Amino acid sequence: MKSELSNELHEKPDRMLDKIGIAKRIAREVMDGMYINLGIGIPTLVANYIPSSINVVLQSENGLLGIGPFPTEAEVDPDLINAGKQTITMMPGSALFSSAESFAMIRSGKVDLTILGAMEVSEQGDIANWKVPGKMVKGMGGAMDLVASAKHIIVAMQHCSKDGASKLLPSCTLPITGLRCVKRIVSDMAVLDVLPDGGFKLLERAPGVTVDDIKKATAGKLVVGGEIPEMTL
Amino acid sequence: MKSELSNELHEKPDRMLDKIGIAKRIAREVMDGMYINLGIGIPTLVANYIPSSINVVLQSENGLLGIGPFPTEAEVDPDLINAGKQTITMMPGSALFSSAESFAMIRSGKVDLTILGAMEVSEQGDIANWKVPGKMVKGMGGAMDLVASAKHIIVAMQHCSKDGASKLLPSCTLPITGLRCVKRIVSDMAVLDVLPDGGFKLLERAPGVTVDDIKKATAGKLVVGGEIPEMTL
Amino acid sequence: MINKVVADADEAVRDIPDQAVLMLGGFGLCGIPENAIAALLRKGVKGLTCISNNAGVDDFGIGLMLKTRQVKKMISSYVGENAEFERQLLSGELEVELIPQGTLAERVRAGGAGIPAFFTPAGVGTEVAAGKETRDFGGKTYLMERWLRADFSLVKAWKGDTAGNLIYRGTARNFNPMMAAAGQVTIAEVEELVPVGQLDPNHIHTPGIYVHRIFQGRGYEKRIEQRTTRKA
Amino acid sequence: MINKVVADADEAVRDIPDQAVLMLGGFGLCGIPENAIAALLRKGVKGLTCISNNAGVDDFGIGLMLKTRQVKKMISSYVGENAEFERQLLSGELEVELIPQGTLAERVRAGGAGIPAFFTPAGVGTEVAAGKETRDFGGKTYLMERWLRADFSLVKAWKGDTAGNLIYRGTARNFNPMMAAAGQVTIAEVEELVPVGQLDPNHIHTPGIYVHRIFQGRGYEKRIEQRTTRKA
Repeated sequence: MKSELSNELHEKPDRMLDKIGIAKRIAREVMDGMYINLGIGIPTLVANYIPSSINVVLQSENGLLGIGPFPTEAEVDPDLINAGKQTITMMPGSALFSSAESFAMIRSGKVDLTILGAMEVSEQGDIANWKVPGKMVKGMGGAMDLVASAKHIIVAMQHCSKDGASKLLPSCTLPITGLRCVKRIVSDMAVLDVLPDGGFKLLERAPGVTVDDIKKATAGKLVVGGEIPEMTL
Repeated sequence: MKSELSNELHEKPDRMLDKIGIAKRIAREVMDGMYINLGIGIPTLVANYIPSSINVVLQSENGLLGIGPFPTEAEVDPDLINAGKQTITMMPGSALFSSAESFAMIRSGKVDLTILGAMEVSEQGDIANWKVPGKMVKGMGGAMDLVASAKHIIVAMQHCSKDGASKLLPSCTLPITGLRCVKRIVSDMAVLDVLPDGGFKLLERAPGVTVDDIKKATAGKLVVGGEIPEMTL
Repeated sequence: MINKVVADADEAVRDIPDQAVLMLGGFGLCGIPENAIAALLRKGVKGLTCISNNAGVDDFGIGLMLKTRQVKKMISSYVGENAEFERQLLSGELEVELIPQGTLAERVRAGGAGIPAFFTPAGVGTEVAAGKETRDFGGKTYLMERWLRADFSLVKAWKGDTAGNLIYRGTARNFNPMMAAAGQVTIAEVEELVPVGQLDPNHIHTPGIYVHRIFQGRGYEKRIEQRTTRKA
Repeated sequence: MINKVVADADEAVRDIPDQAVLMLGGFGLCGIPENAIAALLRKGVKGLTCISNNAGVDDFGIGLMLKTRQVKKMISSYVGENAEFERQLLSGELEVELIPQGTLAERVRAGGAGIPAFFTPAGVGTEVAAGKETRDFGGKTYLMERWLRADFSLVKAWKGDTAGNLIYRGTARNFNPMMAAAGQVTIAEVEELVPVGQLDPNHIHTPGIYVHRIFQGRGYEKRIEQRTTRKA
């Protein structure tokens, strides 16, 4: 575990977690028996790091419960993709359904955990991840439905933009995806919870990252209490 | 045709149509390509008299498109019933679905014709068929949904109660099932249309029944114009 | 996959308390959870609110629980040929909310789909509309109806796997799929319980995510209300 | 049963006029009506409003109709990796209504289910809520959303019979069943058209009542957007 971690850090000279590191840390949030929706990007990687001893079912909002590993070349089936349009396989015990049924189960709270990416998160738990006015429009896809209804929401994100601006803000500057919905953030620098009354409570530091680094990188209200442990992956 | 009719009339000395006669007359309203929902009772009998040259699909609101004939003893299947809880079979090309899907197609107007029974119909086209306060409650079942959404509604009913009181009224005295929805009535005495501005327009007489008989038996506004032909079955 | 299997009906209903709100699948006696109803009779739980299209017949299905006075309230669309149900309703011994069948199906569907309210034309201008908001859309009047949810949903399927995936058969599907989705806890009984991987994912009617407990049912009677046959 | 078969895609789309409102099934390029889109390109019909979760990619699916400027407006949930779509959207050449995917699915479902409006929590507090009625149920805020219906729905299934019954395959089901139900005229193309009686009634995803025209599709490309594999 430790040696593996060191390897990661060698690959990432600025000491912060790479995408795989974030995915590995989030995988530790996964509990036995959960139904989980993984967003496009880093969240999709989380599946690779869930221990085989833990039984979970991955939901794909385009109509599948029971996402399996990527297919071998021989197994590739154009009729079987995930929400990121990647080819996938099905686990034994899978179920297929329509998009209406898929969001019925999301909206009624049957999905235990949603993991998704973000461009910005506010200290109130608002999230923005679908649009940069005038520049870029990805569309919200299923994200607005997921954040409005999931029981537990974890965001996987970069703490700062490429030019160093914090993405953990007092309030979002971009069009939001959902209000007061994010519960936990795993960034390349830290694990933080959004407090019910607002504020980012620092829970863990990425290996080698200091509390001061995190303070500088967090524009929103940061709550630091006691010793902040380094995360284990 | 004529001789068959005469036989009917011999069996029904009071000259009015029996249930089979009503069913036969309604069967003539059925057109090729229709999706049809048949209510419990006389409407169910209609299926027996649709000419085999006419292609229709019968909907059962408990979850089937494509009701076939009753089963032989050997074919009886407790998992296959119609809305009247009778054992049935399926036609080739049938489809099974849930009650939600069933009423989705009813509500969205995909069922072309609904045939159902009534205790009372008003000259505005209101229908009552589910409750006699303090005495009898059958429940509305699917009738309220059907009358609120079907494109065309034909009512199969007795013109008068056993004690001779008209069931075609200025307004319903019983709790209604739906407002201004009935388009056509086939009773044991006549075929009548409900006019858009109210009133029962007499279209046909049952064999041997006079216009005067029908006038006496109709408490609501009866509109009689020109010669009223005797119905053919 | 997550294993949802329990030993039998008694274990499945073990924690259903007095005063619980239940949904029970089935249309008439077709597709009813026979084993779970029998277990509720044995358990003697009381004061139940039962959401079910019908209440069985006098001597089978929910009708048995009416006789033992375990049911406080029925929410149904049809009383039909159940004499005891009609008697208790008319005498006021049983609270009864009668709602149009399509509205019942859609309210239950809404409960399982996270839709707290919707508009339907069924019942406009009738007793059913009493106290309900009406609204015009495109020149037609609709009623606003609320979702229905249950503490426990009891459903019956033909086949099921250990992960809770269900396949119904024939018209025994009826209300079962929506009720499976609308239960806080959903208990499924099946005629044939199979290991995961045996059911074609493309044929599954109720995905396992909706099902919390599943068991192999026993001794199904599958009674027929109106045995209607033609000559061979 | 009623025979719904037409010869081919061109015959199926023959009467789709300029300015029509269309629904097109599919998620990304998975389960899209390839033959019907090709026929619309040949026909050159213009000013279309297309309701579809995505707009294909630059050189396939609805993306092809964006290039030929046949589309006036898109109603979608995701622009994603379609550069031409994003360009036309940002330049204002194309009218675009972006709505949450679950809301899109449910609005289409409502259109096919005769439900003119319903409440959903998705989009509360966001741009999507602009101009929409909000309402609290049980302490949570919801938006009122209206149904979506189409002049023509173009869907793609795996198997279908001459009566219009459809079975989808894998995640190619996605929006197709709801769109089939929400079309004034629904056109289904299938990989395999079979006579009635060949499909198990218990496995049918879209009952034939929703389908007005069906044809045997030809030459499916079934392109893959993100071919992602593991080593064998």
